[in-house]
Amino acid sequence: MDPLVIVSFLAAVLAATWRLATPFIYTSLGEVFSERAGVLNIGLEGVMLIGAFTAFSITFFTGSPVWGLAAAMAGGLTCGLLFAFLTVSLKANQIVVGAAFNLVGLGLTSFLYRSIFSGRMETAREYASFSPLEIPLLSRLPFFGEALFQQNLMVYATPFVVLAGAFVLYRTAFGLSVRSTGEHPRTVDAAGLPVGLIRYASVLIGCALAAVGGAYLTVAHTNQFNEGITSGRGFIALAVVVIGRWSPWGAFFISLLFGFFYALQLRLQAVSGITIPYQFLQALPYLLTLVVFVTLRKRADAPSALGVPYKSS
Amino acid sequence: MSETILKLDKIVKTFPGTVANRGISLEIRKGEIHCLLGENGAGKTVLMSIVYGLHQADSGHIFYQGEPIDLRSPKDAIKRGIGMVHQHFMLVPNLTVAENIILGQYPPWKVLRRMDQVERRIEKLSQKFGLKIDPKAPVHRLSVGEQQRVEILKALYHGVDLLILDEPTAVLTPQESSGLLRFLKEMAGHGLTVIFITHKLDEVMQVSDRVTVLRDGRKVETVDTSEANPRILAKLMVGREVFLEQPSKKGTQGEEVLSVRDLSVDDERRLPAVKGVTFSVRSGEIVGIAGVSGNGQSELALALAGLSPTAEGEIEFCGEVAHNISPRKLSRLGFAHVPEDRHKMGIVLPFTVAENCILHDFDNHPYARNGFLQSKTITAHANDLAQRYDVRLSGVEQRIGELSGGNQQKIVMARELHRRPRLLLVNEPTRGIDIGATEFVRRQIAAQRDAGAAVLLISSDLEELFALSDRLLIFFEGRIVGETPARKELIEEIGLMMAGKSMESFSAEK
Amino acid sequence: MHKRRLHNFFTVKNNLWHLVLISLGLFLSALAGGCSGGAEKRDDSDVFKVGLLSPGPVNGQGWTQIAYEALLKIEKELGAQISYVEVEQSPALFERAFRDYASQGYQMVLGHGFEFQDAALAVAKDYPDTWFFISSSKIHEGNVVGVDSDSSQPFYLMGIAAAKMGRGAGLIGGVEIPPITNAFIGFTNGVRSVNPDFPISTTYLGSWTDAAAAKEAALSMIAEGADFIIPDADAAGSGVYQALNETGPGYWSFGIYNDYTSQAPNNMMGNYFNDYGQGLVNIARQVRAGNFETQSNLVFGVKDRDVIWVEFEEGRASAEVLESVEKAIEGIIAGSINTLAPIR
Amino acid sequence: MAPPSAAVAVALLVGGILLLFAGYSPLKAYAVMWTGAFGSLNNLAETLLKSTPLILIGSGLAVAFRSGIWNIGAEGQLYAGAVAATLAGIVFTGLPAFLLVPLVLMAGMLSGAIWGGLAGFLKVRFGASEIVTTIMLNFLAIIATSYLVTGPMIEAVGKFPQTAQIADAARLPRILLPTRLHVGFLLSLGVAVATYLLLFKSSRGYALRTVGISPDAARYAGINVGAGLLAAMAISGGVAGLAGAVEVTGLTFRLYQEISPGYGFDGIAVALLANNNPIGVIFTGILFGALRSGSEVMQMNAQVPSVLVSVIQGVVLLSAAALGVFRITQTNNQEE
Repeated sequence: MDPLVIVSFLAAVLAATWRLATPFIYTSLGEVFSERAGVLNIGLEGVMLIGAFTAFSITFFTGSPVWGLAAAMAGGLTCGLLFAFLTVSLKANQIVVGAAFNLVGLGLTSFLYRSIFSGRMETAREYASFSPLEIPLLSRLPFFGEALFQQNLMVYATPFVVLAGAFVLYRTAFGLSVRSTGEHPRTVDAAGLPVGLIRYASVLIGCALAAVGGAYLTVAHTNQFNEGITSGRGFIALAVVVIGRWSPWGAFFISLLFGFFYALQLRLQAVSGITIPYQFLQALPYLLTLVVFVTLRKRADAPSALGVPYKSS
Repeated sequence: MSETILKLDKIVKTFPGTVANRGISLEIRKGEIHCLLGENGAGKTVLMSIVYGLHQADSGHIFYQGEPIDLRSPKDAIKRGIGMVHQHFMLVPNLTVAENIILGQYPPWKVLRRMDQVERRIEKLSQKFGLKIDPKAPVHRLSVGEQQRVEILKALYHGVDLLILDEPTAVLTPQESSGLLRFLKEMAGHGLTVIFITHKLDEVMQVSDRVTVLRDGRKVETVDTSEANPRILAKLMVGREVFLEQPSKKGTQGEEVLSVRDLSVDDERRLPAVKGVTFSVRSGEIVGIAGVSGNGQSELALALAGLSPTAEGEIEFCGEVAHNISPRKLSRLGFAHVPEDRHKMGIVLPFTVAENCILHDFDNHPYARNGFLQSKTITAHANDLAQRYDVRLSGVEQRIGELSGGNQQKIVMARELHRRPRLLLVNEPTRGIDIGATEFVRRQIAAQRDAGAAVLLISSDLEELFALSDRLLIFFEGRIVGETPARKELIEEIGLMMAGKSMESFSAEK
Repeated sequence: MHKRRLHNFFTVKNNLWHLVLISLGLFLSALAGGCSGGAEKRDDSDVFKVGLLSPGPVNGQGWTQIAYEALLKIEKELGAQISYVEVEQSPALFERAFRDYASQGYQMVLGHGFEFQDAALAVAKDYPDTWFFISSSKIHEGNVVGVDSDSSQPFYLMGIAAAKMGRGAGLIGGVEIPPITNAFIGFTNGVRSVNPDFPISTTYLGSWTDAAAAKEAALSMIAEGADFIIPDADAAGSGVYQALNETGPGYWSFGIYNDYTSQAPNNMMGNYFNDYGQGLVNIARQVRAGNFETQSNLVFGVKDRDVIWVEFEEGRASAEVLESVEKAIEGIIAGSINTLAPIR
Repeated sequence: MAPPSAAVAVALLVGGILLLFAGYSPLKAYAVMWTGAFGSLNNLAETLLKSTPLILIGSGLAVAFRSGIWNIGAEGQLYAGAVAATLAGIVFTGLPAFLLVPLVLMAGMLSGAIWGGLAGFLKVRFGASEIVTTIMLNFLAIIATSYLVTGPMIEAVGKFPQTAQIADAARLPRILLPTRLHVGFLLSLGVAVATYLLLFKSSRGYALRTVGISPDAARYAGINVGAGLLAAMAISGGVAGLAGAVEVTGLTFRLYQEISPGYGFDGIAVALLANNNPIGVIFTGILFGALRSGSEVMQMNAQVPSVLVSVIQGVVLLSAAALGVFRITQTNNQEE
């Protein structure tokens, strides 16, 4: 291939990478908090859907994607409250509750979408969203111009949100207590800190960010909702957390990697002359996850108390 | 004397199924070292956890420096200058010393901007009190003794007036222990009040100003240490005269049953834990392994039991090569093992007593036929064991988790001993059980020896080792640093060896 | 308390009894309602009833929606009693739904997709009085009749427009199945009839819902130089229109099955309408009258001008383009153009 | 206390509120749902047909969950089983039914066991979290199936993404004509009983349960923990694969891209709700089968969107969790 073609090919892939990575970034960053505090939420897909639907409907009725985003966060917080109540206060099994969240998330959003929007199909398609903000001059840079300086606000925000997340986790007293809670909750208890409350807070952060990740799909990346729009991204985010070693920046870069695969997959198909079945490209992120497990050959250093309810003695 | 710093008034605390504290009243004076003495299960730790805010009393009042206080969490206690060093350390292994020390110190929104300042302050503190520690080291890299230093530093960093220590010497050598006791005395001299939970009479005599004896959730008495002696205290603690002199030690020793040559074993982190030990055990003798816990005894036990691979060396059991063979095969050769932590390994808590009785034999005739469990046979077997070993239970279909620690241990002993083993490995057999069960368990161990079994006894309780063993091997950092007859008069030498002085250097010093 | 919760399979027996009790309770409580509910439905045997098996949400946009709209149209124009059921994408469940409708006396049941074919065949023998229509199928066996919209024809027309006006085309499909691949073959043939070297690239999303992926696929095609991007991916297809809307004028698409102009008002060259409903109304009218018969499967194409047509937006295509399109329509109807000719 | 029944009641209540909100009459909707699930012989048969894969998968998952391994991958294992069964059913057309049917079912079972065992292997050998790997293997199985039916295994005549039909001799006999109920349902009951006996009455099951509660105690008892985990994954995967084979041989007779509407995920709920007891799974499987089956009829006759059933199933799980049904399964570690 012509080198110029390859360069433009890569530039376009890079631009798509960041956009496609964004929902993973938000969702997995939140899950890092949740798991660092010892709570595994496999219901991310359901929470993302609820975020996506809430953002969509509120934006539709208010005309403001900012309100939509705020509402999605509120929806995420509500999910988090319920999740934490069940798994932290009632010490219910986290896998069960997560699985239930996925069922309810899909069922509830689909049911409500039909109940509320069934008569408004046509109009439902038009509403404002976060549109790309071009940064003057920089966006004209060759190669990286589009990738870095021609995105929407929610995409631009990701490194800053991750930075903030890493700061909170590693540089604040709260973060210290979160990291301790997932590892050795009894110590946290003995230090006079409320284990339950810390887990509540972490789960709330996790669900709020998952909802933001879902909202991104309906008010930033596209401006529409459809049933099951998250298309399995919540599950990918779970894998991202593991491969990213439970760290915010790890989650960020692994999200970008998965975003890259996703973009490459869509892109390679369009290039004539490449006849790999598209299913193979689709399978790449999942295969990669398995390969990572095999090649690291080391027990993933998951928080030791992950998934174990804490019972003060 | 001086003023009262802490006053407890009729503290009652119940847990589902048990009453831990039945109305305990107590006064602690400022600047004293006050021992809380009692058997396991007497309610010492629970009472102090209430003072530290970990538990809340069902009824009763706490007065601190004259004021009634309401402690809802350790935070309240820490704020008032009450600190506690727990028996099981409360440290987060993947955090650094400094991070562990400031955990819970600041409101959640506080930005931990200058960790180096915190670290410097810790360094200063550690120099001032002679508790050497690197504040930047992650806790999981520290030895047990160092971890305890971190715990004490944590309390000092918080600026405590009242320090509670829960059995702090359990993990220390006698020399380290006396160092700690000296340190506490010095601190008390500076005005620190210390509450010292223990069941070791020597320590009480050595360190305390006054001692309160608890039994069965009640206060028996508070006495000035100067007016007490160990015999009186033991009587108060147990409620009757105790004759700690144990069954006779006359075994007829026979052939070599276990022989270990140049054995090395790695721990879970793949670091060498046992480094080339050689010893043997004959039938009809009890060999005790002494040492501060964490010096390779656990890894040795696991390797002997076929539960972890050996790195180098040989184990021979009844003339057969026995390293890296399965627990199953060992068991068939006549090996029985009472593991260190029965909750982790010895029993399956949610299973019934009957199910626990067949842990090794679940697929052996007659408990299983054609792959199916024979519930009648199993029940009958369990009933038989429970009766013979005096286990208190409502029925063998009761879940074992509902039994007391002593009765759980009796089930483990019963299961291991009824097979008439040729070699019995017992690891911390009486840890955490009441004195009645302790006596029973010790008698059973001695009876095995008398019946001709070879017994290897690992214990961090020197009293127990003296009472049962014929000879002692002393472990330090994965090596056998000495072998002595199990005579109490040698405690000083043994102590020094437990601290790493080998026999040669020891005799050289002398 | 906690200890009592320890697991033990003996306690499970209690739970089993509860389950038995629930079942009994449900049974009793529903008996009354169930019976009366059933009774309402019996004496309406002369009502004309039409049922639909939809492979996805009826508001799914695109493919699933056209069947639902068809059903509504039949209700409105013929006064039929209608019903639909969204069977999950599991062929194992289809047969039951067909049987339920047929046994309730539905005269006409539409299975909206080729995947319903086996199930309909299995049921049809038992219900000779019911017509089973299968969308995008070529079957004709007794009372099971395939009904197909030949989307390759309108896509052929779009291909002509793209090749005459643009620099390159991109096609974004949901999943690689015959209705989609056929449409894309038609498009390619249309393009080739104008300019054999005109670049076309194709991407399948592997999803009918992932609008974000569709959008990215469209954006990358634009980056590659395509200026006509056409989706055939149901709900996910909206992502394509959005990509065009954001990219700005000069990039074109067509609405698929419906009017999608509002989603990218400046980028719609036109809309491909598929009034499948009208086609079905035509059939249903005959079924109701009892005189429906056919010698083969049914295929709607541009010959059925009230069913399938492409409408260009005012002033966006030149007269020359429109003329070529009209000519192509004539050719297709006359049979001189085979829109499904194999691509070399 | 009756947590499971209370959980169902709460779920129906929540569903009812949603129905009211959307302008339906809950009582009428539920009545229709009931009739749809049990109202006639055919409806009953359809309910049992839907319960069949759920009972199978649930029984297998009960074994896995009791053994302490979180197999979230039954969906993928079902696909793996369906693919292998279809292949066997297409290739070995010459065999008589009494040979072919067992062969096809075994093929499905083996394939599911391998797919599940793969996650078990990754767990035992590399310490890979089975929760993550089984989720990944789900996606891989579904994508691979999509590739197979659009590519190498596509039917010869048509161009539809489906395989050819399996041989007549490979099809499961029906047991309740004129309904479609086939012998697979009886098979599922048999598997439930067999897994119950395995778990609670056999020495192997004793070993597995010990592994599930306390791996250390299991090692101490001379049980090979890794082999136990691998076996548990292979058994649950094999049974899920069998479910896939039963779907193909009993109902669809060929492979499609989407052979399961999420039975593998419902199976998790079915197993957990039955407290991982395979006998209980028979009842919870029928409950969930009835919910699905009834909701379809509810949509047909009352035009209530059938997605409601997901909400009801989810809320059943949530309220069962809240009521403490699942705390019964505990491990040694959680005891202090």
